[in-house]
Amino acid sequence: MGLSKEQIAQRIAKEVKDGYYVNLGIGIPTLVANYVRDDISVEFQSENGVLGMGPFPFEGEEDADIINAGKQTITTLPGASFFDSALSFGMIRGQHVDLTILGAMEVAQNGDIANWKIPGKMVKGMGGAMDLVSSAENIIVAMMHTNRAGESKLLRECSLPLTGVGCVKKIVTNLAVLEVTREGFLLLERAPGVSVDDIKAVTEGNLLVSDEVPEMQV
Amino acid sequence: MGLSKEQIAQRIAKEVKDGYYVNLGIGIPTLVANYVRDDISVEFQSENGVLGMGPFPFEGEEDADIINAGKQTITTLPGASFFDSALSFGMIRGQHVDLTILGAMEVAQNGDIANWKIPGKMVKGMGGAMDLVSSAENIIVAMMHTNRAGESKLLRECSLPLTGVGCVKKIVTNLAVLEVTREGFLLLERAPGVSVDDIKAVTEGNLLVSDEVPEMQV
Amino acid sequence: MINKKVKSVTEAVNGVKDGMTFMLGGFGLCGIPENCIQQLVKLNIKDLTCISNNAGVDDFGLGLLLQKHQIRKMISSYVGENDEFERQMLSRELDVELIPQGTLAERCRAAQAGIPAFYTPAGYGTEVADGKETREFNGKHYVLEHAFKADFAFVKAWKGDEAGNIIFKGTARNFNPVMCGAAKTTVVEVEELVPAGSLEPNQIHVPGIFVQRIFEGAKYEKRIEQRTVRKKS
Amino acid sequence: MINKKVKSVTEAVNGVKDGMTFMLGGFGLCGIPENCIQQLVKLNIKDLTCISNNAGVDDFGLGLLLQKHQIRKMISSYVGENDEFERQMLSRELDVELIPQGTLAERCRAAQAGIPAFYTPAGYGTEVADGKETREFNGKHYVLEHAFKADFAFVKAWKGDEAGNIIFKGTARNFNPVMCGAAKTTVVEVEELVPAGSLEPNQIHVPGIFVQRIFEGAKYEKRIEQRTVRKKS
Repeated sequence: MGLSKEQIAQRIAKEVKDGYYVNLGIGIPTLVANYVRDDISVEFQSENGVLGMGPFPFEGEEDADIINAGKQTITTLPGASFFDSALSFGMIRGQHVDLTILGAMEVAQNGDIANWKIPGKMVKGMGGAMDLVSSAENIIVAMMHTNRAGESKLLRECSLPLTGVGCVKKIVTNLAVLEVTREGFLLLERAPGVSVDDIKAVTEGNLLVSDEVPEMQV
Repeated sequence: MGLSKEQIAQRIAKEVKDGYYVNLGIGIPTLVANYVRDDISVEFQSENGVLGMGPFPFEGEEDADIINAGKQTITTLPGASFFDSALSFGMIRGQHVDLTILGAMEVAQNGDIANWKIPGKMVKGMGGAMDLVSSAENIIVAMMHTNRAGESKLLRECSLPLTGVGCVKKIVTNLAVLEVTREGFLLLERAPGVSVDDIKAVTEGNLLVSDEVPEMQV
Repeated sequence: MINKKVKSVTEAVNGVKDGMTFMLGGFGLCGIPENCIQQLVKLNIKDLTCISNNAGVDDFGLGLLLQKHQIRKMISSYVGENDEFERQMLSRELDVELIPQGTLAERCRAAQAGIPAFYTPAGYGTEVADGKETREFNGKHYVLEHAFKADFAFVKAWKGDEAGNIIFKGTARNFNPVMCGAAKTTVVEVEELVPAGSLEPNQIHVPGIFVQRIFEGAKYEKRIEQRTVRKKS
Repeated sequence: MINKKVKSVTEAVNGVKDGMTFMLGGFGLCGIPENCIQQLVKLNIKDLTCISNNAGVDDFGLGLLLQKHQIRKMISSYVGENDEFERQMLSRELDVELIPQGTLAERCRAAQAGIPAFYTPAGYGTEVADGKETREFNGKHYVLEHAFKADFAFVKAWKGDEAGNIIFKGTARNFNPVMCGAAKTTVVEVEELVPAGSLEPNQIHVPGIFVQRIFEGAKYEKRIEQRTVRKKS
């Protein structure tokens, strides 16, 4: 039901504005780059030390020394630059990156996010996620509305260890676009063919619904 | 009486060892570069952002963009590098510079130094001196033994506002070479023709004198 | 590529107001934003707080702003070589805060990098530490220092591209890189502005993300304070 | 010029001992000190603490040290892509401290720059901040983090000169520059070692003062972890 991962990325791409520097997390967020309007100027930052990332290289042109934070071979566009990890996180911590898009296991209605650790399971680490969520003024979470067990990932309180507190501003799931407000998740848009009741049914956290909730344009 | 400024510099030059990175303050310390043995490898750092300074440029070859911390036009040697002020003071604070040579108005027998401010007079500022003296493990002060009024500059306690506390290791004046020890100024060498009594007479701080104090070789 | 190019110095300093705090790059007269300073003089804005390692000389650099009494407070490490500065300071027309040079650089860098505060040994046991928190780490004493806050940073670079990427030459680099992104708006003037893609991505000293406006400055004087030379023998 | 060149990797890692703490540059397998790692494997020193953003893969990078159980503790931000690592971690043979990537970088930089401690927002309100001092600045919460201490830093650069000056290529730069001078001894391996004076002084990424030993490494494999390409259309 609802959007595909590509469609989630497509919807999030609309949040990317002219002049934005954007950090994309691994997974759905990486796909966002494919859908950004080409009449606006945007630069993608990867925390391992590159600004101005372009598309993947053509076969045979990949360079082991030029990768993104997902360790994928990449290319750069005119105006790109390389830098060290301290400067890279200076960009992030210093709020020079305008928008951070990342995945999550859970988001709480106060904006808390959990996306790095499941107790009892192998923990791979937080990478740059804690720096990103504690610093960015504009954070969008891209995720499925429910986990594999069908349980809501939009909660009153996160049950998993936190990545950051009160930081998420917006969430785009396969079912809905939601804003984190003081009173809870404000439902902004429904995925095509998805009803408000469908969304209510899988949203554990407080859901604020206005009289009319428009359908997403994707 | 005693050494000229050039001779003080010459004596200090003997403290510069093979493989040292050295920061030279303005005044007598600047002259030290002229007297370092040419069979050892030494690099001079200037805190405004250059490592590997060479001699002054030939007439007509000076470059407004290449100066030292005294704002003098300089040249660089093979292996030189330029960097920003944060990295430069990272070198200093991180104790990567092996030796700091600077002037002083007063030195106390516990190693305190005052060299930046005379209350009531125009204060020009400490520049990089406070960073240098609080960080360097090896600090040599180059100065005249007395001030213009003939008063000792080697004191029990500094009377002027401090630049740093307990940091000076060695002092070379026109009259003597002294080491700062727990008990006071240990007289290591006398300037040619200067007696121990001459030095005692103008040293207000506690002076430790062994049976035989050799004459400086300059 | 996000284009940061502005057409003129007028556009570059747009938004400056009385009472603002500015950062200005340069060490002595080396690497100072000559064009921006001249424009600030022209605009005659007042009550400025200037964070700059030095204060120029009587007739150049920040000295030009001092002459017109535009500066209310200087935050610097060394302010010699300027008679008018001395006069205003002694007559208390001008407020002066002297801080260690490394602390000045690191407080800029902290502002750039989102570090609100850090510990440094500089100034411990001196009047610079008066009223500040001190703390011992591994048997050594340190002073807590905070990131600067500023409205504009005026920076001078050698070359830059339209994406705001910049490169410095020699010791004209000094405080300029650490001031980029350390203020709400960073304005960079360069001797040569080139199209994006002209600079080698590995050699960029400051990426354009830290820069809001960039322009090619005119008529650089690049005055030398202490011309020191030796004779060819 | 102070010459930092050593003849071989053997000489370069001279002094490494059981129980030491090492910093190792690289992000994933990009920009890792391949030659030094192989030498550490060969020397079979044990009980190592390794500060490195990642832990290699099973048969390359730090994975080689893990295979031989040489590492007692890893301090990293992300340790996926390594089955042996997972096995040792779950069986508690290996101690793992996970810290935010930006904090890892800044703790290296702090060690390099003589900053004993600094405040960062990363990890506030999470288990990363457990037992650490937290503090509010301007209404935002921060965690106090300390400079690392390490015995050796192993760094991989692209080009270097005999004075120890180094230059990096692409994203192989990553943690390498901030680890230089952050340990008691910094060892740099480069793909190409040139005489002092061959590198442009304005383009040096890390000045030789932060480097104790430099050598030209052999047979770089530079393995790609995620070869991602598109077809020419």
